Amino acid sequence: MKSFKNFIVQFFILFIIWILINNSFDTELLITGFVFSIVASSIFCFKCDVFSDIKLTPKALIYTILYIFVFIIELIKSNFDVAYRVVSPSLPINPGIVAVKTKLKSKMGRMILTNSITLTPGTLTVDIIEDTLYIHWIDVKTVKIEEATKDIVSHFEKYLEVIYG
Amino acid sequence: MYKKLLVFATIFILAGIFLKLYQNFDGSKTLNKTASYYAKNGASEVGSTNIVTAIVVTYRGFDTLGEVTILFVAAAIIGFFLKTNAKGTNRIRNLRFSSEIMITASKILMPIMFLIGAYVFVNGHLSPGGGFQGGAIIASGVAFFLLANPTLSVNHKVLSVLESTSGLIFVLLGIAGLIYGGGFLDNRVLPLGKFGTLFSAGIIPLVYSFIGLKVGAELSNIISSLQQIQKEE
Amino acid sequence: MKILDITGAILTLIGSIFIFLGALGVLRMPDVYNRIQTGTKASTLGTMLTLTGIGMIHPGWFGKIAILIIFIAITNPVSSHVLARAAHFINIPLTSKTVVDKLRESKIEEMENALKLEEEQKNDF
Amino acid sequence: MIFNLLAILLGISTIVFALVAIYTKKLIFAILATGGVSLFASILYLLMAAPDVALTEAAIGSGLTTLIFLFILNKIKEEDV
Repeated sequence: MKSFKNFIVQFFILFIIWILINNSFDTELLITGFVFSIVASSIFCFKCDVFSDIKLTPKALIYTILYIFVFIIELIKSNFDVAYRVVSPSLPINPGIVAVKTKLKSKMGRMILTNSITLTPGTLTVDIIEDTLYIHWIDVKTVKIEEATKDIVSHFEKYLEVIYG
Repeated sequence: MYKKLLVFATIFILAGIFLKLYQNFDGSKTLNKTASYYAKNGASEVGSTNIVTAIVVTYRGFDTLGEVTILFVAAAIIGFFLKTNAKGTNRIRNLRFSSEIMITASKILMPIMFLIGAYVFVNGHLSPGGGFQGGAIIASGVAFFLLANPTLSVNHKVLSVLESTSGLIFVLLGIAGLIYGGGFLDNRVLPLGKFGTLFSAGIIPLVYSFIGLKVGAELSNIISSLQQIQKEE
Repeated sequence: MKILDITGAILTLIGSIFIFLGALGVLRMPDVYNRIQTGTKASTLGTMLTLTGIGMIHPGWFGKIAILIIFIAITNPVSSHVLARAAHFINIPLTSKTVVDKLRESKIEEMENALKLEEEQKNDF
Repeated sequence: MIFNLLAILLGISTIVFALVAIYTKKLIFAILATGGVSLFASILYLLMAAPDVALTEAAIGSGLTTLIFLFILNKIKEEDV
């Protein structure tokens, strides 16, 4: 059952990508895309476990859209942060590597979490060991695990927890 | 000292030659005989939107067969030499495990890279691209997978079966052109179809798909044999 | 039609400015990790904005540009994470301004634990 | 005019990268510079209206060849030590 769900999700992702990249709805294209997607997803997703934790409920969908908005806002903020740090003559940095904890269990969710952390203001995931993330923070405010977790992780985690569990 | 002088003299002579060439250069305003034939008759004879593909696969199809053979021989030689060298030593290197994020990302991105490779070689007769480029994209997908999972290896048997089957089908399609069309690799075995759609230009999409599979399998074979020798040492 | 073109051009310009700031950051920052930080963020948003601008000028390429943006949003942070991890693995030093390095502390702790375990095993025999 | 300027700039950077690839002492820089030569050459091909060649150069020259060279460099280093 789980592998079937994996297969279906993978198939739809590939099929949508095929339509987007060809940019048309001709029957020939749909047929070839269907064949390619089925072949590719049966080769790669026969035993894979990437998409099995994804939740296909309306609430998860709403949270996905909300998450994308939050992410884009954070990305733009982080770029202005970078611009400020680079341009100001005194180079205001106070770097260090801190440890934070995550509650997420699914692999996909953890990947998206670390990617988001890398792209948000002043943080970069250096390593991940079990459920501890080691984060290079360009402006260290606290070295305590709980406070750093609250500062860096939680505003993404509360969305990802609903989507991936 | 003499050596340096010689180098400088050579550079100056070359510079003089190139300067002369540059002064006499005025880009050709008209196509020569062959090129103008291809440009005038390519679309109606072959039915391919991308004239480069028409030349590579149909007018000069035999050369393409030779290129694919060269690539095959290169892959075979690399595999051969690496295999004989690997036997003597059996020191085990402790490979570092790659991070969990990289593994997950490779699982997500691998199918997408393969799909894009397939897109490039299927659309060879409509847009820039074709078998060689698509095969290279597929092989870089395989390289990405091997970077993420250094302890795993690609199944060589599957690759060699894929490679030889697609090579065989490529030659068989050429012979079919000899029987049903006007010569080796003539593309009018299948109907030419409507100009500018996916199923057009006769057998060009089919031939390019098999070239793409063959090139992808060969390059992945090279990469995975290099990876394997790293692992075995 | 005209408005789309102008918006696209402005977006492309903003994207290039961000990429330029990222390059400046790579030049000015003191160590590898800070350089990776500035480089990744600026180049990700800069490339996305540039691509969106091109998509506005050529609306027919929308699909391909969407795929490129998704691809960049996944691959860019992953590659910078892997680079930073490898840099820490081969002990590239952090800058002297650094306040704390928990990862090194945890690694040292792990090593000490392993040594202790070894000694205990030796004592057992 | 702009087209010519861009082509000349790309050509100069190709030559600079090629010189770096020849004269640098570290092999890894040489390999990366070779990749850079391919990258700039592929943009130059694209400017000169040969997208097929540009695609091949970008995929094989600057992608796969660099990767294979790096694999081999890793192997050689292991044997030296």
